[in-house]
Amino acid sequence: MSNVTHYLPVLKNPLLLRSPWSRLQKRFLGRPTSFPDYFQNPIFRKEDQAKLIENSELSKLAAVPVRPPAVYETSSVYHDPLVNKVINHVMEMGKKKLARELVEKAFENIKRKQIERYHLASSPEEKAKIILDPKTVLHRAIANSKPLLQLSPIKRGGITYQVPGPITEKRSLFLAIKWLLEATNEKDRTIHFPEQFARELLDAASNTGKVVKRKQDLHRQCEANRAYAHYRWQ
Amino acid sequence: MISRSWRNLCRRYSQTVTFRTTESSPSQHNEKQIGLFYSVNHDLCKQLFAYGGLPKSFAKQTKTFTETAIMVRQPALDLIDCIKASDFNKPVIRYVMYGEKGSGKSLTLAHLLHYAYEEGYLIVHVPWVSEFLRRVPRHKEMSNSQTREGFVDLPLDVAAWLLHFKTQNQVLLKNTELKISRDYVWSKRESTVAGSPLSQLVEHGINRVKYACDVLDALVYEIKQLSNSKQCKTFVAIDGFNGFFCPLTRLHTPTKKKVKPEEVTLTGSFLELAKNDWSNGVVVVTADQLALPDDHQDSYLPRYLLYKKGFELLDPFVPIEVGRYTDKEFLSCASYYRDRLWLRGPPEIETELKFTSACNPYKFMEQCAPL
Amino acid sequence: MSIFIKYYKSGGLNVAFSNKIWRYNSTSADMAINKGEEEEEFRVLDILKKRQRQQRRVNRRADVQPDRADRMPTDQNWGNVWPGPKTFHPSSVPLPLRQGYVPKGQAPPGKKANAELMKIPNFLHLTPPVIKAQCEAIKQFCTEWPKLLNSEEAIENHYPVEIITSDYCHASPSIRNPLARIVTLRVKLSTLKLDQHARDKFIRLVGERYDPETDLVTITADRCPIRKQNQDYVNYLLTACYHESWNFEEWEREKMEEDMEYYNWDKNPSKRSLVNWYLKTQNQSKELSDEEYSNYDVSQIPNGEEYKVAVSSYMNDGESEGTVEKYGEAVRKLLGLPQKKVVS
Amino acid sequence: MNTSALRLVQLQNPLGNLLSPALASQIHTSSPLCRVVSGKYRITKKRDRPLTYEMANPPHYIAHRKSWNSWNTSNLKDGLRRSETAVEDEFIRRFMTGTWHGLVCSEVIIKRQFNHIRVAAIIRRAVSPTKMYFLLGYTEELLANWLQCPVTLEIQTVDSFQDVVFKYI
Repeated sequence: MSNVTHYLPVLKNPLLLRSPWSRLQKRFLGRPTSFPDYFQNPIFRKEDQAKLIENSELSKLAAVPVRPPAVYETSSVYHDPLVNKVINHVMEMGKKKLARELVEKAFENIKRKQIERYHLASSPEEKAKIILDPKTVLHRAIANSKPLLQLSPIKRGGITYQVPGPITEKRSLFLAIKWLLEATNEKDRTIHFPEQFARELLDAASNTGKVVKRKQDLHRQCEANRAYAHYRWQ
Repeated sequence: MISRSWRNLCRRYSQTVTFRTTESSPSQHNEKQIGLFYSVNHDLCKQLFAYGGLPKSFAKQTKTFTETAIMVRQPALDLIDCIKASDFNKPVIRYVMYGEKGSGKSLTLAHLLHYAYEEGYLIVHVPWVSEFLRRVPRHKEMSNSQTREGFVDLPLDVAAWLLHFKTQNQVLLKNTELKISRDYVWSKRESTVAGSPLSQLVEHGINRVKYACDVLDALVYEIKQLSNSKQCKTFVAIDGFNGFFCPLTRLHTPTKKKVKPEEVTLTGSFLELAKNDWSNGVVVVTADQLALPDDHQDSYLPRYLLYKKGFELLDPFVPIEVGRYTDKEFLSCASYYRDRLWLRGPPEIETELKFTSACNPYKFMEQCAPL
Repeated sequence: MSIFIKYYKSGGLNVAFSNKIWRYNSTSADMAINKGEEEEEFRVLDILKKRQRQQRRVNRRADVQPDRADRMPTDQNWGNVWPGPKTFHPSSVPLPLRQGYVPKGQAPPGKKANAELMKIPNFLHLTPPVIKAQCEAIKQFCTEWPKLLNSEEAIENHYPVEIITSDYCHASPSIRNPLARIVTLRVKLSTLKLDQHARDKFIRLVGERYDPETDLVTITADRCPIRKQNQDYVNYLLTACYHESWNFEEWEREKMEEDMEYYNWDKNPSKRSLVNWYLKTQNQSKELSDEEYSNYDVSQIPNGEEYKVAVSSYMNDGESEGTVEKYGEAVRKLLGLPQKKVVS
Repeated sequence: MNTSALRLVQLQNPLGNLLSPALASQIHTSSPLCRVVSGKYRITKKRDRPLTYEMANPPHYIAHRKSWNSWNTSNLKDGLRRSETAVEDEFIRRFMTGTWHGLVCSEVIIKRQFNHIRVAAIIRRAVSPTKMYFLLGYTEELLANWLQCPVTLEIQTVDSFQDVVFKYI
């Protein structure tokens, strides 16, 4: 029951409007849904709805047909689009419940570790430095492991060059999460996923660890291959 | 920065509600302290619950929270009132605690154990019956009983339990007034003479694991005798008592025959304690859905969980329901969690958690974990 | 046939040929030939031998009667015209009926030569005046409805046994539908006026035919070929069960506690433990036999009666939060403990 | 041809159910359904094919634009004597068309109530009334004898086939 209750329909806000929502929130559907194209995505966050009411755009959208929100799109207080994204990345074979449990376990581990560290810290300054919120840890970890450049293979004169180039925001987010999960899965069989994931997140949040090193390696190689950069347009 | 200001916010928020009481002696608790947390002394905790007694998830929390704090709740106070009002010359009164999964039966029992310790009871505490009967590690020590035909001994488990008994009652057992009334001959060389202290009997059980189960039988008999003769008063607490009445245990004899609970010697000994043919004592047991196989967990009410056998054994007993949190308790618990940094975020989160956890203490704790 | 006649008329040359064929032809053609021979007319040479289109003789019968429907008087007795069930016939029904699906704007086919009207079952023989007349005719065989049986309750009171049979819409060479032989008997158990033992035995005898929720006993029989036989059999079964349930057999004394259909506190270990407890509080210790236990007077134990009621309701009404609470209250009173405080 | 092929196969392999799947799938022992063409008529070039109302409405219009030709309780759920009724009806139809040779202008309608069989049809007045009366009695008598239940013939007469024609296609 405890797992289902997060997404109780009562929490879903019935006020469904068109969403000017961030990239994370958008639903990319691989196949056509049962709703026609002109159906808008729902606006389910109270903040957004309040903003709409403030800008008095509500009446404009009142007559527009809207899709129903998905189960994970709730107006719950602890809703976080990035966490949802990570859960979806962790998920295998559509076992979302399991994926969510794993990520939540990882959060719990982070929290326990940080609280322990907090109690060990002697001075108030040190205590203030410790991030206790696991979601903040996750946000920082992902921000720290996002690459700024990427290498793309381009064939010129029969030789494939690794050419550095800019990276889109979406791809860098994808790579960050992917690397975090890959780093987590390089573990002994005896260590459980949540434990290792917590460790990796904490490492990345403090700008150390495997993932950050991988990012820096990429940056370094981009720097080294700077000479090939013109192949991108020639 | 954000987290710091949040924390300050949380601090400020938590200060508005009192959630702690400085009264750390359970015998002094009264209605005013309902819903408040009191912390148990660390050493005492170690003495009482070193070998079990606190649920695992709660023990983990105590480590994270760096303290053992138990909420004063209505059922425990009710039980303490009843104990205070009861006549100790009459046969012992049996109390059965029941409630949904995760509603805090074991913690209420822990609270009562603390009370019993303070009041100087001799504590006979079984942390979790299914630990004996239903939890089967790879090498479970089992042997056929030497003294009783067709019965099964669990010598290691019983020895571990005797150690638990010894640590819980280490103060009382030093008292040499507690003497045994009968001669016990274990083998040609070993025997315990009448008049030797009770602690010697327990020691014997721990050192000579082979005789642990027989020692347990003897111990139960002696405790009854001592209580009847007013030498000590006894507090029997058995968690997951209905585990003794399930149709089958998970144990197998070497011939692959499934063992029934009544074929295990320690069952007989503990059931003997739950009878009301002795006086000057208190028996508190819990009926828990988790102690039974999955197919018999439809209701949390005592008659269903105890089966007919258990009901007839305990009848007349006093049923005591351990329910979900009331509003006040929930609020105080949430403030406590905020104080212990276990819960953070805007205050609306509590209304949501209250709804999603349905005020179930265990679920509330679980749902706070990833926040 | 007519072709050959035509040839002759136009040509008349090939008489021999014609004669040959006449043998197969009717006498009327023969007459025409004779006639032609008498009045010889001017013969036109028809080179192309253009065929003369001649109307084929329509075999219209002169004796077809005019439609009967047109000649019916308006004040006739319809019941006599159409006395029983019959397939629709347009000449008997003086109504401008039409039946059939046609594209928009057209009129549906009329009643004559309309197979659709013949297919559908009609109720022309059951017009209201006819029904009324028939009811009048049957009335002499009916008796009056008893005045006292004016309500469902009264009927149930005087005729508790209900016999249920079914008739079926049926068509086959045999007029008996095999399902129509099944007879069901229903009776409320409370109307049989059984005592406790007989009631218990009756329920055990009828087994699952008794529904405790509605208190109905339902006996169904289909083993005989005729309904009447089945009905007799059902009545026999009810009678036999009724009388058998009043008999007390010797082996019924062996009934165990587990066989009881309700919780009898006096015979249960609960009472024994209560009595034991009471004796112990009085510092008496004596062994009682089973008889003494069950006959022990509970009223001398303070609050014992209340405890008895609580336990019985706990067991008989099923376990619920309410019954557990009541039980708890009773036990606390019995043991002299303070009642549970209501949490504010 | 179907049956002979089947017999051939059965001779080779006395157990019918042991046919090889490829062979078994090619042998029909029942008549084909022909859902697309059965009960439907093609339009002629000259638009002169006469259709009665019954023929003008294809089978899927039964119970919508036209009703059934056999009325009995065997077709209902849990009806008795399904196959017998169907075979008897077919027999009655064939007997009627054969006995009233070239005279039956519509389908033969068979209605059964209890053990009573009503046979209705539209008949051309091409024979003398005397013959018709004879045929009527003859049909009723023989059918009643064979089917062992009262049979009533309820006929309507028309002048010619033209009277029952609904349209030309």
